[in-house]
Amino acid sequence: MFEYALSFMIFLPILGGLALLFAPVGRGAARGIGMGIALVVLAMGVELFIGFAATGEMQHVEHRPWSTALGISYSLGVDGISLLVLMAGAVLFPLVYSVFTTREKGFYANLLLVQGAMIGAICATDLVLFYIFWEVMLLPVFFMIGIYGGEQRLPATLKITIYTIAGSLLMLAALIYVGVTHHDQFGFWSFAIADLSALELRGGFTAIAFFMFMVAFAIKIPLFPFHTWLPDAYTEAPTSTTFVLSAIMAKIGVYGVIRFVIPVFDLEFARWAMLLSLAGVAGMIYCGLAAIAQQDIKRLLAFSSASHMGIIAVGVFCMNVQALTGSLFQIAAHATSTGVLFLFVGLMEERAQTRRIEDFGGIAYQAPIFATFFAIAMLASVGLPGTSGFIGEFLIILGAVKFSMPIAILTGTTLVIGVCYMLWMFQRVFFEQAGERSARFEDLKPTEALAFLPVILLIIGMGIFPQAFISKIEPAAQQQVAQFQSSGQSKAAATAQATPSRLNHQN
Amino acid sequence: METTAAYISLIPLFPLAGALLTGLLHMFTCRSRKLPESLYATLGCIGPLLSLFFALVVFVHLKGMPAEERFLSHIPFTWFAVGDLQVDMGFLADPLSSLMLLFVTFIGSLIHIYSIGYMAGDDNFGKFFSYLNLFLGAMLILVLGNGPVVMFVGWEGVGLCSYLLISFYSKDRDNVLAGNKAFIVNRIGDLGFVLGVSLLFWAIGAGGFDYLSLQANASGLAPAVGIAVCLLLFLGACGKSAQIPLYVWLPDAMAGPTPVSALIHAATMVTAGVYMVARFSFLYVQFPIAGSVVAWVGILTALLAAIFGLFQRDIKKILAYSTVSQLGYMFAGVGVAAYSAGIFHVFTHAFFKALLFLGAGAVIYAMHHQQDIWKMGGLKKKMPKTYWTMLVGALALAGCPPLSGFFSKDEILFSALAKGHTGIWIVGVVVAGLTAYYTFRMIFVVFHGQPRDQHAYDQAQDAPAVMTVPLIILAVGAFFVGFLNLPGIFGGHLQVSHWLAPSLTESHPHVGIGVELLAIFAGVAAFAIGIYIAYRKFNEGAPEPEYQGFARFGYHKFYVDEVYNAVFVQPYKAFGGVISRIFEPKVVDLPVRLSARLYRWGGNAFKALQVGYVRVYAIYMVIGLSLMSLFLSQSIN
Amino acid sequence: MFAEWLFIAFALLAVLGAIGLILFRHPMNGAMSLVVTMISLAGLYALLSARLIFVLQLIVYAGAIMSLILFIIMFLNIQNSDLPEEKGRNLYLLGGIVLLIPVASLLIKVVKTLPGSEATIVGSGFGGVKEVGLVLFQDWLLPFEIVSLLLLVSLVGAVVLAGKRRSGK
Amino acid sequence: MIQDYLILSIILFCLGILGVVSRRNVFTVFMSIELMLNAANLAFLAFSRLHESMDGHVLAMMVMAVAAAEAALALAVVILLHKHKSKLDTNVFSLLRG
Amino acid sequence: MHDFLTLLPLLIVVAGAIVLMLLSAFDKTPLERAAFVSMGFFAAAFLLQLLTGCGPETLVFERIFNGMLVVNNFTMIAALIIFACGFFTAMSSHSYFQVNRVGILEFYALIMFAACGMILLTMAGEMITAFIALEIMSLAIYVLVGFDRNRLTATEAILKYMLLGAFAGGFFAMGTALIYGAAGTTSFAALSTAIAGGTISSPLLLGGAFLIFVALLFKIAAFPFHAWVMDVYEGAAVPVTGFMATALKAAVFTLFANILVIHGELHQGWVEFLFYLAVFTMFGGNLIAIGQNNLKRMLAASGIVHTGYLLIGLVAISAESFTGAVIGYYLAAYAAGTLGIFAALSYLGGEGEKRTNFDDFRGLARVRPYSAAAITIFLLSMAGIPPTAGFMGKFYIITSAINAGQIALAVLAVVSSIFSMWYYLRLIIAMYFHQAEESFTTAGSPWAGAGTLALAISVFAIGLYPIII
Repeated sequence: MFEYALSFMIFLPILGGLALLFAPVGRGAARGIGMGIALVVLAMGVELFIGFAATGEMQHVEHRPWSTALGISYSLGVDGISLLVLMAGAVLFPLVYSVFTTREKGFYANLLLVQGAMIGAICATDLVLFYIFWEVMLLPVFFMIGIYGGEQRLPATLKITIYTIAGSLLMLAALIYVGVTHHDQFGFWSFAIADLSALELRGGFTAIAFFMFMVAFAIKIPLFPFHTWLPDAYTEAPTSTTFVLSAIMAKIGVYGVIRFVIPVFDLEFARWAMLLSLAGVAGMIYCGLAAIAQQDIKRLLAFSSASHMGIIAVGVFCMNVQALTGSLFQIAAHATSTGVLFLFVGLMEERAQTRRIEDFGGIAYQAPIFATFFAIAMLASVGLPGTSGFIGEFLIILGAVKFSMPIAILTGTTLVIGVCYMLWMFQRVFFEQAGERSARFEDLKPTEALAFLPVILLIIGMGIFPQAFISKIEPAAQQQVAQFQSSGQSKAAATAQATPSRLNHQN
Repeated sequence: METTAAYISLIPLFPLAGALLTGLLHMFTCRSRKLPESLYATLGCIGPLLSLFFALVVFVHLKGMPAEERFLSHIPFTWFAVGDLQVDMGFLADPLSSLMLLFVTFIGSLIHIYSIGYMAGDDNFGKFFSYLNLFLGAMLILVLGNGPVVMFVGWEGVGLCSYLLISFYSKDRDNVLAGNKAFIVNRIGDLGFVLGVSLLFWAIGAGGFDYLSLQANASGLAPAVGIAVCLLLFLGACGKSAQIPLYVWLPDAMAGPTPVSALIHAATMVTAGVYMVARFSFLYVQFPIAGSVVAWVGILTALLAAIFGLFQRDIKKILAYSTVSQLGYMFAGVGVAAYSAGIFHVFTHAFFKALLFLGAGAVIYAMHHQQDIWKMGGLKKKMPKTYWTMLVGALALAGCPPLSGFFSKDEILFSALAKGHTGIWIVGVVVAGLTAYYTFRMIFVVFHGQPRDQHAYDQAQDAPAVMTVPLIILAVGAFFVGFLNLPGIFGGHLQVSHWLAPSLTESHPHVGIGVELLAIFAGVAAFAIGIYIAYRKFNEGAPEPEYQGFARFGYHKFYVDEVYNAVFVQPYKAFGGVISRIFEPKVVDLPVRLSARLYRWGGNAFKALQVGYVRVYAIYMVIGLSLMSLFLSQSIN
Repeated sequence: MFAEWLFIAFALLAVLGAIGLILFRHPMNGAMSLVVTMISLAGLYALLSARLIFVLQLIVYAGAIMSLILFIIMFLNIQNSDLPEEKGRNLYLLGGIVLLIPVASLLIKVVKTLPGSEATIVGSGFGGVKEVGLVLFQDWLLPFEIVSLLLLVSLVGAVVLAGKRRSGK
Repeated sequence: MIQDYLILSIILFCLGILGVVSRRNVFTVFMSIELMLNAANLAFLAFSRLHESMDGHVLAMMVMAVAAAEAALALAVVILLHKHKSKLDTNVFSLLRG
Repeated sequence: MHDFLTLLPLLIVVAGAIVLMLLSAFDKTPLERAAFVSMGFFAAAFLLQLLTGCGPETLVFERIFNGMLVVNNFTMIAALIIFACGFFTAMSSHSYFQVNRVGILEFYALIMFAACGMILLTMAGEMITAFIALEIMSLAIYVLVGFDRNRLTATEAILKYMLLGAFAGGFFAMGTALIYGAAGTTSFAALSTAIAGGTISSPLLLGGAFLIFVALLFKIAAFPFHAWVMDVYEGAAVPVTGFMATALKAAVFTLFANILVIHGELHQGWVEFLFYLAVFTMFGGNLIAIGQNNLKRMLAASGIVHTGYLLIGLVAISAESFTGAVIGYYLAAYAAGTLGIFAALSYLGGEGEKRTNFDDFRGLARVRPYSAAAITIFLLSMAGIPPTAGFMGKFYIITSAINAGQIALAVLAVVSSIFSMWYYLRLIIAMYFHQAEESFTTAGSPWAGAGTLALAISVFAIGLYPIII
């Protein structure tokens, strides 16, 4: 792995996308280019993963000072916490290009842009840099939904954009506050997460800043009750965009909490963990219940995705090694299962020209291969042992038990709730008598089957040999938790004799 | 030694490989052309037979070892390890699991063979065998797993397969609904299981999370936590083994093909709960309260199911309720810490219940998928093999000495009595009578008397050999396996119990011969009374009775399904609808929409202020000016 | 003593003229009353012993600017019909006064804080052409320079806006 | 003594403002602005009398120059307006609004 | 000598103005050439300004101008911005006047005059100089607003702007008078020493500063002195609008800052005042902008919002260690974005500015993808989305605010920029998410397009290389 690998992975797609935007090429060529770039990134991702040393340190670090006056720097790095998220962002993209062949040039360009931006957000270790990528990755989504979306796309677009940008701008204020506080305490400007984690935030505004961060991430994840943009956006967006949103972008929200909020706001985080985990659980149950009432498969999956994100968030808020590792693992697992499910729905829409559940039926007989793949992905998403979904959920529930029994019990109900709507949907769509729309439902073509096969195998492989992944992320999780607990105690002690000067210094 | 240990992890692999093979074959070919059934049959049956063979090897090997260190464990790889949590994908063969292993593989193989005949001509022949193999593999993982988490893999796997097989005829909505019900109810139990396991880990799991280490650390368990763990685990068992309040799925599960009912919903899967409790005997003995909860739930389930069984008209439903009832017995057994008795009943029950189901299957097969006993009758002459084998099974089930059912049931009731659970014993005896009654009601109505449907009767005949041979084998088993655990009073010395002893922590009470005799006598008496009544009522082709009063209530299964539906299912769906249609837009999203509307409103207001008259603009300026002057004039002394 | 009387007289005239400017309907009358104000202001400047400005006030303001205005008014020969009929004028006046009370009070409050020193006798040269000229060309060179720029701009502007534009554009 | 001058200038200033806000006749409004500038001049002179420095005089001259320049331009604008609509009512010109 | 060099850019612009004026006197030169001439002068001034470089030391022209001109880093930044604005305005008006033939030669002369006034304003070290410079600038811009005599809206715009501007000028004069009364002097340096020495009547100073600020707040269209800005922007020709939206604001804000930093005491006295002013300006501007359908009016209103942000910058400056970097950077970023949009409008607007509403630009992206992309970039920059200059500017403003302990103000700024997303996105949505209803064919020279491109690039350049800070 060469030195500027991460920058390369970030800017190859971005530059490729820009080039596509301006180059006069046909859609076929555009798709080819996108595919090629995605494959290159995939290869690099895999190589990075294989070469990744199972320690807690940052790897492939790059550091360039950028705005010296404010200590903003262009610094990248990967550690166990970001590894799997990065994998999700790097590995899954070729699917999109191989499955959806009938898009315009601009669409592929936007896909490339969003991939680069997301990888950037994942790899950034400087808060401002992260923020920049974080904002940038919304724009392609905005255009993809708005230009290529469904009938009701305009309100959906406006909603997701305003909603998300509102959150991120609040975060902007908060992160500047953090940086300024760092300048006050240590006398030099820096937004590097390593420096900021040494902060001792106090005073009235700290809690507000904490919640500004949390709201930004909660909207992206989305956490209850900030999820209301999600159903419309996921439903109206073109399937590949939905895939990007649910499989990767939402995960970056969780990742942001782990990477930035916990180290900086450890005291506040510890103080509010219970409330936050309640929000996560509430979202899980709420969206799970809402899913059962959906008539539209995509919408149902949207709610189920939100529901699972609630679980992942709970794993973070429990803040012990098992739960955290579980969440990190589940991030990848959920990316594979739910992402693939969305792609499958896209295929069904292309074939049957409908998304309404009652229009389908009996597909299992028309398309056994498709049905099998779908079933595997679905079982993974309901967390069946032997699939990728189980490990994460089990670890999260295990950790939740340590954190608080009521939370754990509520978290556990996902085992039941998830199964309910999924089986209900599976029955209507794949079993029973074939509807007239699905009467001659075409099975996966060999190319499609080959495109999906790796992911299906990945789902099973992650379920049977999870240690290959966990061994890489676990040290970082250990370290994170250890830091959190130690610094939490020390700062708690320090708060005990907080000097009044600092208190009134805050405002 | 080492090689034998390695065999253990091979055993589940054979069926799984078979499942994969047949599944892929079917998946890729079913659209284009139909492969010969013989191919699927061979592929499907090799796996179980191989595992049966290796199971025997392992068993023999264990037998050759001294009783204390009779366990073989093999750990292919570490499954996942996070912090203190270390979960190996490891397999353990000790007396308990080896016994389960034996009869699971044995009966599994038989039923595979039987299915060749039963499923002949079905479009999804290959799919069926793939599922059946998958199930067997999962069941073996469940049995062989060396720790709770690995067990959970099999635990959920068998649940999945039971879902797939119950909704096998998935063109018919009701079958699929039955499958969903089974899966969901099982999931409720699994929730308990997972929570229990997690709790167990935080309590004593840090020093290794397999049975042996847990057993070693079990003493360090606080009572509250321990009881919670036991009850949560038992919730899981309730789901899997159809105990109150989660038994409702099992009768519906009869929607699946009959071999499935025989294998999964009678012989093996449903007994997993009992096996699990026995596995955790080292916990349950520590906390007798939890044990007695288990026992009482079990015996009450037995009673309830027996009552329901009295009034069923569907031959498979009758058997299903009897299964639930027998499971209740088993839990009563393990509940009163008579683990070997419970397991032994599992063992015998596997034989005679499988036998009964397969026989019923033969009958249904002969009657062209007619399952209503009130449409049958007098089949004794038409299908003697089926009749005699089923008679053996029925006798065993009813607990007729000296058949297998008698000994195992007697062992349980005796232990209950001996360990002072008199109430449980009394209920048990009553249930024994009921069992005898409804079992022979079925036998008499189906096989004796006059045919009620002449047309079907004329075409009825014994099934082909591929189906009858397994029946006969099972019948022999059902007759004789009881002697494996012959109590001392009959001159035996409880081989099975002694065999199981190393892996169970239980104490055998030493009570007077009188108690033992009393137990035996009561059992026999109950059996006799039950059969006598059944004989009087149904022997000579009684007409279908009209159920009134309590009978009607029982005929409708106390309306439990209806109640569950009204209390859980409907509210759940309604709630979902309310949330997504009303709550989401009107409440959660309200602030967002409201703020947007306010913003627009304010915009229009300010738009209206731009009147376009320059003088008005000047006035705005002056207003601002004067307000600011007010603001400033405070700051001047 | 005499100075006080003069001041009061001029002040009254100035205020009356200003009020007239605001109240007269026809701009012509308003302009005339503004001239009155200007002239009385010139008198006040004289009282403040600002000779040069006194002259300039008379020549530039009362002379040039006001006559220019009057000229334009006549040039457009405005009939009463062209004048806006300002119905709610008194209302606006009232409102304006109300609005202006705080402003005026603030400013008056401000100047009240000055030491109420009596006007001292200043040197004879004070405010003379020569003296002011010296100050102007020594200290205030730059403003003087750029004022020329300002006048240039206004010239060009006047041409652009009102001048006769060549055809073809 | 000086304060009286200043208060007078403030009164004139406010009267000028009053004229601007209360009249619609372009000429009147414009002359009210001139009045405001005059008030400023008076203040300049009064202060320079107070400080006994002649800077105030210069400043007043500058203000006069500015006033002259503005006057020229303003009158040009007035002519322009009169060309478009032969009215001097500021309220007539309210196409741009909302 | 160096003094002369530092003044040279100003002199160049003056010379250019006079040359153009003379050119327009004899009516020989075609309009296009005049445009190039003024572009040339502006470019020369800009480059020279860059070459003379921004030394940190402040340069006071004691000897020649009695300290009434002050040149320092900040004024040089402002000068650079103003020159650039003039350059690009001339560039885009080149195309603009080819499409709608109302151009006159004096136009360019007046632009340069206005630029002179602005430069003087930034450098002014004394009140009355500032007043005169302000008037030079204002008069020139009045004329630029109304130079198209045949359009009634233009005339109306000049009427409104001129009456209110003169009105504000009256306040400035009175304020100067009071300040003169307070200290006996009007030069900033002397005032600073006077405040430091305490030999000053603070109430008079306060009153004077108040009236002067009122005038300045009017010029930068701060709430509640903002009402004129929408009408004037709409009435004026597009290039003029762009010019007054950017250069004027830059100049006046520079003066504002210079006055505020005369002494820390002075600044402290006005912090609270400016706080409320900033808040009202931001939200008032947002509320006005949301209701607009006309693009120019919307941009005017959003300009009000940006005034609010700049006021935050004024709140946050510290008189002791003042570099003006933050305000300068924000002004540059804002100027790039706004000028860009107006440049694009000046060639997309079409004959007689027939396309000025949001709906007129429906489907632009389908027909003219590059123009749409450029406009999108500018809008995003104004909205403060990274990695554009607007984001960095907002970042620095908020940082300075929080650094000055004004956390509440920072949060409010963020909230207001959330509001402002709405109307920026509205145009993007119109351009991208609808089908094209017309072909957006534009006549005229490509210069405006070139300017747009250059500005689009500079938006990113400024954003990615925050050299000024």
